[in-house]
Amino acid sequence: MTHAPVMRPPAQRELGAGVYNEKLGIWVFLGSEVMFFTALIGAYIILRFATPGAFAEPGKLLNVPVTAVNTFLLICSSVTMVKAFAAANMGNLKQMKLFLLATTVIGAAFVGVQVYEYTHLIHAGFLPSGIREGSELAELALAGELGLGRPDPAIAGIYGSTFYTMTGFHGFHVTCGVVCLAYATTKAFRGKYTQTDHRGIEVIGLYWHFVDLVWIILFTIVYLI
Amino acid sequence: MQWILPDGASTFAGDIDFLYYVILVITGIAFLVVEVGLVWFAIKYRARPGRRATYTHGSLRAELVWTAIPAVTVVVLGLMSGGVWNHVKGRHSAPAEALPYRVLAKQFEWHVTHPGPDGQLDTPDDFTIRNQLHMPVDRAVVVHLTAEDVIHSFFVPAFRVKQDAVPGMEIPVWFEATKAGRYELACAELCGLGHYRMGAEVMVHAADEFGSWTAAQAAARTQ
Amino acid sequence: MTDVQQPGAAEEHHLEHPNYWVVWAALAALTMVELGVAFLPWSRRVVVLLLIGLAVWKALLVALYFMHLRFEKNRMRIFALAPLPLTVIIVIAVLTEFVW
Amino acid sequence: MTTVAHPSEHTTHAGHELPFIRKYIFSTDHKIIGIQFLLMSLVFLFIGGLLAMLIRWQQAYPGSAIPGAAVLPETMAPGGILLPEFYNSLVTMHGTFMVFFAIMPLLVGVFGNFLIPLKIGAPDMAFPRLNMWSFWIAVPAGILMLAGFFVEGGHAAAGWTAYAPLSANPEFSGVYAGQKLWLLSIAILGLSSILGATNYITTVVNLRAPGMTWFRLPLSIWALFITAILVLLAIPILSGAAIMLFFDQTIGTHFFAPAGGGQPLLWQHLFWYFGHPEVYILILPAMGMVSDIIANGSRKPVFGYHSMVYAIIAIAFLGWVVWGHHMFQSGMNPTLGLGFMISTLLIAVPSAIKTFNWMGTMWQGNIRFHVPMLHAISFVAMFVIGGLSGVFMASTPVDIYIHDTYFIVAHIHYVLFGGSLFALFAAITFWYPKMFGRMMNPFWGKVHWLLTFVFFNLTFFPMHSLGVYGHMRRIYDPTQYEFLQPLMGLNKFITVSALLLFASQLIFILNFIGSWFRGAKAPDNPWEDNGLEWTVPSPPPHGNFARVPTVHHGPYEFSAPGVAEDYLPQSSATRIAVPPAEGRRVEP
Ligand code: HEA
Ligand code: HEA
Ligand code: CUA
Ligand SMILES: [Cu+2]
Repeated sequence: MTHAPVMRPPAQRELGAGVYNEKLGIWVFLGSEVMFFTALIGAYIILRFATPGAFAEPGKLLNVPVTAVNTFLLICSSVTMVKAFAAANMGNLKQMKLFLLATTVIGAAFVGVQVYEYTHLIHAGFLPSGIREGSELAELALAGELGLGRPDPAIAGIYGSTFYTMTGFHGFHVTCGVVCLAYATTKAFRGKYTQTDHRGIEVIGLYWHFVDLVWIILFTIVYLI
Repeated sequence: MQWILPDGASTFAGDIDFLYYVILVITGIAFLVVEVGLVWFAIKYRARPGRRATYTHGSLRAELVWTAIPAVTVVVLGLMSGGVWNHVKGRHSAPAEALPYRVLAKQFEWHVTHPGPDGQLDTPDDFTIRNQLHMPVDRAVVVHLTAEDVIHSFFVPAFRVKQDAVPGMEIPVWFEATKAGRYELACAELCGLGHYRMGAEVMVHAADEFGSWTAAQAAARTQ
Repeated sequence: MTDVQQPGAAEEHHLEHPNYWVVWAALAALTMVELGVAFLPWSRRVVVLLLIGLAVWKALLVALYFMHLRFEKNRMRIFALAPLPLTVIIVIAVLTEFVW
Repeated sequence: MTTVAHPSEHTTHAGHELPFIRKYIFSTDHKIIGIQFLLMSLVFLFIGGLLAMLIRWQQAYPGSAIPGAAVLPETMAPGGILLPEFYNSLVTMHGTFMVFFAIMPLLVGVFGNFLIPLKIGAPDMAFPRLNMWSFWIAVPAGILMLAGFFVEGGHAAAGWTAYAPLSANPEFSGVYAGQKLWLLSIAILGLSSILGATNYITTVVNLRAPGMTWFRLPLSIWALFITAILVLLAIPILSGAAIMLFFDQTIGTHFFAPAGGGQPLLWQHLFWYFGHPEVYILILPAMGMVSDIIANGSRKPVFGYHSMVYAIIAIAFLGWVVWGHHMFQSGMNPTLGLGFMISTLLIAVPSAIKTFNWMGTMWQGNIRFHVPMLHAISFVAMFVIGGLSGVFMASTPVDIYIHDTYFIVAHIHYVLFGGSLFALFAAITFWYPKMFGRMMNPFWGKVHWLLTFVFFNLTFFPMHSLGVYGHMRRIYDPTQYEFLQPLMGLNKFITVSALLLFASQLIFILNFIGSWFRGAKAPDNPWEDNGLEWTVPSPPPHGNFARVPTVHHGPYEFSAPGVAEDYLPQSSATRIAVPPAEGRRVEP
């Protein structure tokens, strides 16, 4: 330590929010995330009302079973995340590490399944710009199999646009989360978290649960409705 | 400096201009109060040696006054404006007997489909003219506005009419000219590099003259 | 070490933890229910309303238990809920263009 | 301690000589970051001003060669004559630079950073490293935005509002990479702003010094805090919309293109849902800082401190439900327009409270006309003009006529230049001594103020007249229309005034740079102000306060009875003899 001015609080500093900075910070940041997804999901809701018939009936185009499994994966990763935090809280650092690792792996699996889903859809002819002409899906669409209100597959452009943008940005968030989790996991294995200080885990956890929450909404409005 | 609006030539121009002048007076008063007050205070309360400012944190009564007066003013203003707005732009404000036109805006010209002698659109006697809109005086017309590529805006200053033309939408806009003559139609929404020259003209004819003009046009086009 | 008090986890580690596995099971079960409901041959409107209700229920579970909103102080709950009215305002307002 | 957020960590390291690059380039010190934002945004302010001069020349002398512009490439101005497509880029980029890269970073980036920790008695931001990132994310955004001028097809040319489909489809605009760079840059800048806002909010909530209760916060901090909330919640909407538009351009989505089922009006709704809160982001910090400076100049407590706070909150809150007033003529549901008209008009009420309370602060004061005060009074005078012209546009029927005319341009500049920029001149001159440890030259400061005030009004007041005649905005050549011909004299007058206005700014630039090296050494408290920042040396050391200050007073206890001086620092333990006679009391 040096001769530099050192903070010497004459009195206990009051923390306005009653929580430590990082936790308050992540909650504040999540506020901005809510608004970001509002732009994307709001646009989808509005476009869906504005262009009836441009969206396929549930299960006709998108693969609901696979996505349901994926939803389940995300729910699992959420519970392992919160268990990691609880373990840290109780001082069970070994359990904490394992749960963190599990969360990272399951999170990565979610991204993997989504990549698989995307490749399949794109292969079948479902693109961000709509249904590719002459593709397998285009024929189904023209035959009225997809439940598109209008036979012209070009109109499904708005369907592809919203689908890929919303789920894509969600996937991007999950990916960011996985990267952060991997970082936290290595930190945990290097013994950087203790029972008294494991702020990083709580902060990443809040972000992770938020991403899960967004998916719960996306799953319903994109795949089931 | 010019605060007087140029002459209007449509039935509702007067209503809009009246509102404008009402606001001009209201804001003019507010403007004077604030600016005169600022200058006056600046001079009167300039720092002088030995003086000390009055120590006060405010006056609830004074604040209530200057909250209430603007509040009442704007509510009244809102009500007055609402009536005119509904009359001019309300969803179903176009008079039923208005003469229909279709205007297609595209980079960078106006295609005006006139209803022809029968006064109806989508009949064989319709005809389309580029950058000219011919209409009768003292008769309401309703223009169904669309755009082909980007957003344009249908602006006839003398009629106090402005309405964006949006691709994918058809927007009705009505007006009734009160004086025959030639008026300028301008594009008021940035629509690309030719936006500045996307002008056209509106010719308002006397009723009988308009009838013969329409008949002649229709005849010329059917041959 | 001289330092500004940073209440970290220290104040929180005696926090009661709910049984997270129960929440997890509920979430999984609700997802199953959603899958069932989505393909019921009922009126679309009813199905959609049910689905939205279920999604909100699940979202609430995550927010209340996993994100600990149930156990936070009120001011933190306000922080968390503050943006929600804004999300509704824009969607409702723009929808009037098409529904009205 | 382990985390970045830990304040004392910095303080303790301060004595060690940090390498130059850590101290001045990749600094985590909020004061340095503030100064970095200051330099960056002043450069953009200058560029924005330069573009405005080209715009003005074209408006007065359409189609004639601009002296010196022959250096511009053929694709912009062959022989010094602007091309129409380049004119559209100029207008777009003038608005973009001014709004996103000059005024917003100046208010939020500079003064948010510089003032918040100092004024609340904190050693630094809650997350200093995040703060550094927020600056270094803004820099590439600025570079991308500048790069747009040099790509094929020219820079974005759809207005700063980037209305789709013009902005969505290169076939319609002839702009290829430019628009994409614009969108990318805006999205990146958005990330920077969001990180900054997260930091500010956390800092204000959690790091206030003991005794600094909410109602002892200076109004500048209140305003910056509320602004941070607006930034936090509004910017992501723009980012989302910009990303969708970017996808429309690149991967063929159809959000805003009607041909594929998209909705052009959706862009406008999203843009203005961000855009109107944005204009309050551009005015609230200005209002806050002006409140501080007017109280200081008048040597009086701010009149009605509490209602000033509530007015800030009310403006911010109402700002979320008025966005449709930009879309009255867009084809939006007219009934919705009525609602937007009422909410818009209501904003006049909290604005009136603020205006009259500023006047109330001056009333019975003992006014010192230092340079910041002159600018602050001009702010009130000019903002009111801009606000009152807003009332014309808020009235939907009148807006039919004046929408997209120079009346709007006059409004923009009265609120943004007359408002925000005058407040910034006030704030920069007021806090310059604290930032750089030197005083700016007061004589040249006054000359600059006078010339700016005069030429500003000569430039922008006549624009109301243009609007009243129906002169459209964003048109390359007004002589195309007969009804605009008689206005060319006025246009020329405006241009001459604008050139002189620009020239007057050179005085400020010289004063700013000159004082940095040659200015008189600044004392700790040159303006005899109460804020905590004036209790520490100019410039303050890393870590700001030698000991955490304890706050005993509200921020505006000027001329309090029983106090010898006519000011009373917030951390002073001196008691005020008699509580104020009238009205509510600020916690003494
Ligand atoms: C700092 C920025 C700022 C601020 C503070 C404001 C403040 C206001 N603005 Fe402005 N506005 C812009 C920046 C700003 N605006 C910009 C950049 C645009 C153009 C965007 C574009 O298209 O490019 C715009 C456009 C714009 C429009 C759209 C016009 C159009 O395109 O047709 C409208 C319409 O209602 C409007 C209204 C208002 C109102 C009512 C206020 C109010 O907040 C003003 C309130 C203040 C007062 C009223 C004065 C003080 C009060 C009194 C002295 C009391 C007495 C008053 C009464 C009794 C009325 N603004
Ligand atoms: C804060 C915002 C701001 C500022 C300060 C200005 C400043 C100016 N503006 Fe700007 N303007 C806008 C925001 C602003 N503008 C916006 C948002 C639009 C709409 C764009 C659109 O339609 O899309 C617009 C549009 C606009 C138009 C309409 C163009 C059209 O529609 O065709 C015109 C025309 O005259 C114009 C002129 C000017 C002039 C002459 C200045 C002069 O005041 C400029 C004077 C010069 C300076 C202010 C620079 C001084 C530099 C410094 C002080 C730097 C100091 C540096 C150091 C110390 C290192 N502007
Ligand atoms: Cu068409 Cu501007
Ligand atoms: Cu606005």
